[in-house]
Amino acid sequence: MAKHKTPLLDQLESGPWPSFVSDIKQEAASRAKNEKGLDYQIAVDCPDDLLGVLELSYSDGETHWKHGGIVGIFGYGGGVIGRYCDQPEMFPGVAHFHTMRVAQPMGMWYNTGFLRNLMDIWDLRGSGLTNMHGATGDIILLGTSTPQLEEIYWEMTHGMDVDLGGSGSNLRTPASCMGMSRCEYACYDTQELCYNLTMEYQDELHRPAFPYKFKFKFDGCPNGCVAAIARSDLGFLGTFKGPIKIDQEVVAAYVGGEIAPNAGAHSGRDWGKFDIQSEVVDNCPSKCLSYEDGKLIMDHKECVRCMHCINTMPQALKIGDERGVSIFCGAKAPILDGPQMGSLLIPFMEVNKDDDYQSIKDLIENIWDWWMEEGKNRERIGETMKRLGFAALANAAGVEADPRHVQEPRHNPYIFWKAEEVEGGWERDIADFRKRHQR
Amino acid sequence: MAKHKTPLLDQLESGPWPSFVSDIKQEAASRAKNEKGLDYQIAVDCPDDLLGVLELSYSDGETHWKHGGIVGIFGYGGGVIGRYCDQPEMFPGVAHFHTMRVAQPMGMWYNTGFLRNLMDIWDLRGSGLTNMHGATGDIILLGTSTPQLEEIYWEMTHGMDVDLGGSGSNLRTPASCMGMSRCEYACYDTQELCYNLTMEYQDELHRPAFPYKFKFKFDGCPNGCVAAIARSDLGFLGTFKGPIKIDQEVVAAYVGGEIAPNAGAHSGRDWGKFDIQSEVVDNCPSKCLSYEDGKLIMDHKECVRCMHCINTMPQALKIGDERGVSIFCGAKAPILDGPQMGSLLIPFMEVNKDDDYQSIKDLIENIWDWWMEEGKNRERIGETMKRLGFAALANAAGVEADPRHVQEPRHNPYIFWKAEEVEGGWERDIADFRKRHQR
Amino acid sequence: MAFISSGYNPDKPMENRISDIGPRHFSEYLPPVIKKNFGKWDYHEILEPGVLCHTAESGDKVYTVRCATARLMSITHLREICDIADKYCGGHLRFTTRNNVEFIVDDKQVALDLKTFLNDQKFEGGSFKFPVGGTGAGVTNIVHTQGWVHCHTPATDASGTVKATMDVVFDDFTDMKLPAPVRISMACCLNMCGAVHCSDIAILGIHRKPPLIDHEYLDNLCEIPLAIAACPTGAIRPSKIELDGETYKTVAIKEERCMFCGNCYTMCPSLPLADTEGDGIALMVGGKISNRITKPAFSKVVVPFIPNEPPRWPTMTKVLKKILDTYAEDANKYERLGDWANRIGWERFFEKCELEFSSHLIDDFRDPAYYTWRQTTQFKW
Amino acid sequence: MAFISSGYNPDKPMENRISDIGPRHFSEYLPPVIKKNFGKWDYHEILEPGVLCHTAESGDKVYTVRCATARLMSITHLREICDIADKYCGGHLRFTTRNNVEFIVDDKQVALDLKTFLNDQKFEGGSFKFPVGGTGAGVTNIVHTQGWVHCHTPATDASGTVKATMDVVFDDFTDMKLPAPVRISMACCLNMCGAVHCSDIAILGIHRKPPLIDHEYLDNLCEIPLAIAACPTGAIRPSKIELDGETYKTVAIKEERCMFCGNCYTMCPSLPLADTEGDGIALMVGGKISNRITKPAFSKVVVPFIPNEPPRWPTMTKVLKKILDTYAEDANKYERLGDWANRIGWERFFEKCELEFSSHLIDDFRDPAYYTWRQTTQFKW
Ligand code: SRM
Ligand code: SRM
Ligand code: SRM
Ligand code: SRM
Ligand code: SF4
Ligand code: SF4
Ligand code: SF4
Ligand code: SF4
Ligand code: SF4
Ligand code: SF4
Ligand code: SF4
Ligand code: SF4
Repeated sequence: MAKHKTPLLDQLESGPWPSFVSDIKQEAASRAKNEKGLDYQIAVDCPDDLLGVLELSYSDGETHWKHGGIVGIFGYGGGVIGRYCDQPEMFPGVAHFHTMRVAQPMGMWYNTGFLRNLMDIWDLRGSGLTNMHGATGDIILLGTSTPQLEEIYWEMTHGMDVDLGGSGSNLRTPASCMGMSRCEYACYDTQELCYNLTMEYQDELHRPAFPYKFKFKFDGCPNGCVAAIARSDLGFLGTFKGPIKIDQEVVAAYVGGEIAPNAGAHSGRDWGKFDIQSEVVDNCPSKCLSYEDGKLIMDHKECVRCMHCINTMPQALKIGDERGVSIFCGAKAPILDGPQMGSLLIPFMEVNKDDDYQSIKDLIENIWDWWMEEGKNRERIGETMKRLGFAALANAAGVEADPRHVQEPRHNPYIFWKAEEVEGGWERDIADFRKRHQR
Repeated sequence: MAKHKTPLLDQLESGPWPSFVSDIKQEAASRAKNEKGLDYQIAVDCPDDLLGVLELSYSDGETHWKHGGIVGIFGYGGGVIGRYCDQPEMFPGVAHFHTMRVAQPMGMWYNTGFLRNLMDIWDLRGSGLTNMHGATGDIILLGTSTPQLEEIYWEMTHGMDVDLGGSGSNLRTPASCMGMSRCEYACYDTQELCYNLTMEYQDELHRPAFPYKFKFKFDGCPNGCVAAIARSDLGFLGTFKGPIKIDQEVVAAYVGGEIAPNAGAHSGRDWGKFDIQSEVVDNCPSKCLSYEDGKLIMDHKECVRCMHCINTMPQALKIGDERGVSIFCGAKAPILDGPQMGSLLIPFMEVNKDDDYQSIKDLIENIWDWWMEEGKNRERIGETMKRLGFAALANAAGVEADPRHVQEPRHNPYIFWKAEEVEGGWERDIADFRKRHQR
Repeated sequence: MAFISSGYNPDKPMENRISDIGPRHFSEYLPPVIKKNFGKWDYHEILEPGVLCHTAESGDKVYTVRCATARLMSITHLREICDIADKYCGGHLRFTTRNNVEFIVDDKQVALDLKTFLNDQKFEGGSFKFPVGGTGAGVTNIVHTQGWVHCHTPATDASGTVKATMDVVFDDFTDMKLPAPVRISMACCLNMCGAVHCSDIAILGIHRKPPLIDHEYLDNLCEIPLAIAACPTGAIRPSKIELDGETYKTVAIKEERCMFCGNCYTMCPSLPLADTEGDGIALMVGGKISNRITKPAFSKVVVPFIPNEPPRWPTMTKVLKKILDTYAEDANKYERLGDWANRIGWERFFEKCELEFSSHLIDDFRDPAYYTWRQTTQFKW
Repeated sequence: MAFISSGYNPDKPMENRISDIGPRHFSEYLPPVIKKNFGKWDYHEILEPGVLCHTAESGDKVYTVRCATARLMSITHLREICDIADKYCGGHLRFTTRNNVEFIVDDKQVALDLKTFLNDQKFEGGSFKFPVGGTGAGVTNIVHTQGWVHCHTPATDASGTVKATMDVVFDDFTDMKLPAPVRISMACCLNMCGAVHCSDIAILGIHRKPPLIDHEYLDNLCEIPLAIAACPTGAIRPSKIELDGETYKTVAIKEERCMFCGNCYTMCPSLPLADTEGDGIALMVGGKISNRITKPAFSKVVVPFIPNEPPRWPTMTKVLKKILDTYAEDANKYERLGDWANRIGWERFFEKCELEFSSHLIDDFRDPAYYTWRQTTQFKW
């Protein structure tokens, strides 16, 4: 028997989509049963109480979680989100109900051993509820009490060789697309770069030293499967320079209908026969394609590498050979100044594992130094950029101005010249001026 | 013999383009000769001194005009720009050298009688130099002395039945394209509307009562020959609703090469045979055209009336029959906030001479009332709009929100709801809240 | 309950402490065929909804079966996933960036059998446990946030709105009949942890009442200057108040300047915004992230407010479904939702989707607002 | 000189005063054929450069010969124009919105003869008086401003830069061989009286040194609060200064915050900016006004500074000509300069026009700057 009546939530058990209500209920039941005979370290019935407090919100339309207090583990300034219920008497099982963010393996590849170990810890010491995964990429362990934080951390680090992720004014848990592990479009090894930088910057990840949070994300190509351009203060998107490689015979197979376009992504509907002219050539944003005499002709130099033709005919077209990353700075959600996407800072940089990605690290550190110097409290780097200008960032990053930095040049002539750029400097004498110009 | 040596300016006498230096010299010579035996009311040699002071600027790279003082004619707060030379001893002829702005007839049509009368006044009482026309549209009489201002005004009003134009924080001299007088694209009578409003608002034009300047411009169609969308606080651009009228036979004549496309505007170069597909159909911004079986098909409803197809085949295509204006608000040059074009406030309004354009006048007065209430000193209405939001203007103008007001809806969810829009209003009690939510 | 120690000694927190070890290296978890062909993939095919086949340059093929999760999942559920991975996939699995699970096998028939098996698993309440789909030109899982389940600032629930939405668009998850992928995201307040600012369709919780001020406690619980600095519109100023003869340092809010962003509440628990009637949902559409054909784009607010209607938010799902269906019917192949709206014009978008346009949808936040107004005679009747 | 009274009595300014009569009604000045066919025009043709033929629905035809002026013109010159209008056009003429003169006749041969006649008239110095052209896909007259001829804030001359430019692009005035019209505008300071903010090519005078401060006179000549309020960057604050033992109220300027807009000088003559070395020209390109094919667009700064080189500004005209020629060669028919640059990408524009890109061209003024940066992987090498 359920601890709380949840008539509203119960309505979310029907319908095809996996029901989180059914799942929480199954966890509540499993804990109540306790087949393994565990000595649960937090309230056995916390899933029931979670349903209870949620049902209350469903009926009064307001959240019942309080502002997080400062809880955490020793020596770290992040990785735990403190959370308290504002009706602890009604729902004692979730009176204290903190979240732990656990560092996910890049690309979110797992074996069942790892997961089962983690589940065992969380069974004993937490709510038995998780998010797989949080929006930043962490494994989210949803709800435990303050005393369990250190215990869980200890067991994770000692037993599982895994650490907490980020929160607070820290580097946040970096995330990457699956990249080379299963994707033909990957222009660099997103997972390895993500891992390497995560390890390099463990200190920044765990100990708040920044004006505000800072996120890295790694997309292997312009398709953007981990949304780096929208969701990371520094976004790494794979790109390439050489010409797209075209196998004309396979193009012909697409045109002939032997291979489904876009790997079959549109097969749920009859879109008619594949028409390379309207589907590929006409859609090319740089208009650098033509299809003549059964050949796909590409003016490679004009291609902006949008991926469309490749996505549409993946068996015929392959990314170019000279590969690297474009680096974008400043993406963030709207608060305070309105939404921002990352702005292109580095059109192309090699991703060089052999020197331990030194040039990328130099860049990152230059950027951080600047932001830590110039950024205000709770100011994302995107906001610092807006406030001080793109050129200030580029300059700090050691990057020369490039037309690729802009979609178009400035519309206003409000240029902040510096004294040293102006012949004769700024020192002038009004008396001298008045000799030439009477009042 | 020239009064001042002007070796630099002399170099501007060569080359094909009409030389203003040669012209000023010819005026200087004509005044020196004084064939008509005039008793010049300002320095005879002021054109020489103008060349002299200009030569000085050409050699030292700085202007020699001082900040304008407040000069003008009795009862008017505009129409005269005071101007003094900062080297009056060197150039006494232009020591005082004020500009008068004279109201041009709409469309800048003249007969020689009018011009000759004006020239006679200006010969006697001014520098003999003009601008035909100023960037706002006035006839500019360039340079006279303070005592002559009232005399010139008297002679203009009494002898020529013409008034001064605007300057200062006034309505500025409205201007229109030639419109119906010689253009087949005119969707309304720009000149008549411009004239009517100019007359209606003479008081606003001559007596400063606004926060800053305010400009009207009237384009007969979206081609924008008087630049209303870029250069007027309230811009009236002709538009139409009905379908574009197509004469398929004449289309065929264009396709057949019998008529030069775009009225022959490209005839200086061999662009090859007219290709209706690539030149018209493919260029249509709304992609609502196709050319099939020798017929130009238009999905009228989707047309955005960009004028391209009409401009290209003016003998075959004619503007639709239900005609009126779109009204744009807020254009201005960059100072202070950066450049602005007019933003669409009224997608369509009839231009009705029969009721003396009453609906247009109501709109204008609503807008002015709002701006005079809300605008700060020296704040153009475009800046007031930016500061208070487009909806505030639309509301004051009595205009309902319309998707045509935006290029796209807002990117940020920062909506300023009002208390009365929110169920239960804003009055709430913290004690009440705390009953449901403990601290 | 008896406290079970992990070995951690609270008196000597540094003793034997392990820290800064980061995540596990992903290579430990790659299935052998993935490891072998790492970085050497040649092309992929979507065999049927939810089933991908990747072919390596070596000729090896690997089959992926993708299925949904509710993201909020119990360890019981996760263990069941592990059981499946052990049975079918040699103990390997992965999660996608949109909270789906991927089971990887190297035989096509096994993949298809697995799909059937997954689609057969149901929760007691009747919903699918592991519905297969989420590939190609369809709707995939919703990136979302905590909502009433675990956060202090939400204006709506996350898990519930997601469940309600996915139930309604379920056939677009299991089939690939849209013109292009449609990415739905959900965030329960303007902090936008779901990063809904670049989504085809975004469900966003919004407040509409200015913060309550808990004067008596404010100065104890908050740094007043931080709360003031937090307000993007400068609506907050320091103030004092008398209550029962005592003077409290507090803040005052110019309510007509408030746009309910909640940033002050983030800094100060004595400024709560939540309100049954005030809170609800805004819908945004037309954002995207990929650089394919067109550039990444922001989502735009097209419905400023829909009341919270738990547990199923019927008005919201109805509007959302109407938008999705209209897009599906009207857009060109490969055309993302926002590109479609841009092509037909937003005036047409509102007309076709039968949405009301109101002044709330016209940007009025700072200078960039101007760039969303219309500075051309080009528009449609 | 003896003062000649108009009749005005300075002691009784209101006596017999006429005011608020506005302009003359245009209909007084329309040539008869124009009046007859007013609002009933059917179509037009450009017979040759500078010669238009408009056909009315009635079948009437009217021929227009368009010729340039320097805009700054003497009454001697204007009287000559009147003589021509009397001789050829029954005393009618008009000016265009870009300072050309149009002579209207109703016979084609007369129009062609008139063109020949106009092209034959020269100033003593050798330049054309009335060169015919300015129609169709070419360069027409330059909208411009006062410059050193008559204004207090210019950073360059207007008439001189215009003359120098038009001499260099003269064949594009007399011929129609460009892909589309190219509108060049000129303004001598950031007030932009030439409204150069929406021109295919804009010549703009700019200052680069912060205002001098004439401390001793400032408080007498200016309203200090107005000067302070005028500064868009908030660089100015009130201040005091001791000079020879006397204290003056004045202002102080944070020079590194100044972007040389001159708005403070507009409010206060004691803050002059002009400087031989500091002043010069910025070139902007890619704006447009018409709604044809694409929307109206702002001009963009592509050359941040070129020194003043009177009398002929050779560097400026060389750069401008290079841009124009590159456009002419590379653009599609009907494609305006900015549309061409947008299509090929601004990175290509700089490359093809052999212009240097520098950080000065990256917008850094307020929030909208962000929208000009690049938020996509789409760019060209
Ligand atoms: C598994 C995953 C990456 C990961 O590391 O987890 C992934 C996998 C693939 N993506 Fe993706 N994408 C994944 C999230 C994304 C995202 C991120 C997001 O939605 O938050 C995007 C950006 C979405 C956007 O633009 O708003 C994304 C935009 C694309 C695109 C561009 C689609 C477009 O039309 O704009 C492609 C190209 C394509 O579909 O042909 C693509 C192509 C692919 C390919 C074909 C790559 C490959 O060769 O294997 C993969 C299978 C596609 C499929 O499902 O049909 N992937 N892909 C993610 C699956 C999420 C899910 O469970 O549904
Ligand atoms: C006479 C004048 C109007 C007036 O009231 O004075 C005028 C007259 C005509 N314009 Fe214009 N335009 C005139 C200034 C403009 C302006 C304003 C400006 O440049 O400041 C514009 C906007 C320019 C811009 O977009 O930046 C303008 C943009 C157009 C267009 C659109 C061209 C385009 O490709 O975008 C057309 C359509 C066309 O050319 O076919 C047009 C078409 C015309 C037509 C064909 C209208 C007609 O049917 O008679 C006239 C002859 C065109 C020609 O010269 O080839 N007119 N026209 C102006 C002549 C100025 C001059 O002396 O050169
Ligand atoms: C857990 C998570 C949502 C989820 O359900 O997945 C989350 C949850 C919270 N976010 Fe977030 N954010 C999460 C990803 C994001 C993202 C998405 C991303 O990283 O890709 C964003 C938008 C992108 C960005 O960074 O701008 C995001 C933008 C915010 C903001 C706004 C920051 C801004 O600069 O605009 C806040 C407010 C703050 O920092 O005070 C915030 C604050 C919060 C807090 C800590 C609010 C609070 O003070 O209690 C939430 C805690 C909820 C809880 O009870 O656990 N969260 N937050 C995500 C982290 C999981 C993980 O580590 O994997
Ligand atoms: C004469 C004229 C330039 C020309 O050579 O044609 C002109 C000349 C001056 N303008 Fe202008 N403006 C002239 C058209 C414009 C235009 C173009 C237009 O109207 O289409 C603009 C840009 C459009 C706009 O209104 O934004 C323009 C934007 C300015 C500004 C900036 C206003 C702003 O809000 O950004 C100023 C500064 C000011 O008002 O203090 C200004 C100020 C001035 C002053 C009065 C500067 C001053 O205080 O002395 C100039 C007097 C020059 C002189 O010595 O006579 N002038 N001014 C134009 C008026 C002639 C006429 O009446 O026909
Ligand atoms: S971002 Fe590119 S490389 Fe990474 S998974 Fe997506 S398509 Fe593959
Ligand atoms: S990648 Fe994009 S831009 Fe390049 S050729 Fe293909 S479709 Fe065109
Ligand atoms: S704006 Fe239109 S109506 Fe007016 S002259 Fe130009 S083309 Fe003709
Ligand atoms: S006017 Fe413009 S939008 Fe309309 S059909 Fe013609 S080209 Fe297309
Ligand atoms: S979006 Fe807002 S309410 Fe939702 S989890 Fe993030 S901070 Fe909490
Ligand atoms: S909710 Fe936002 S706008 Fe309102 S007072 Fe708080 S910080 Fe300011
Ligand atoms: S642009 Fe500046 S300098 Fe030139 S006339 Fe206008 S106000 Fe004077
Ligand atoms: S020139 Fe402009 S930016 Fe510089 S101090 Fe004056 S007003 Fe301010």
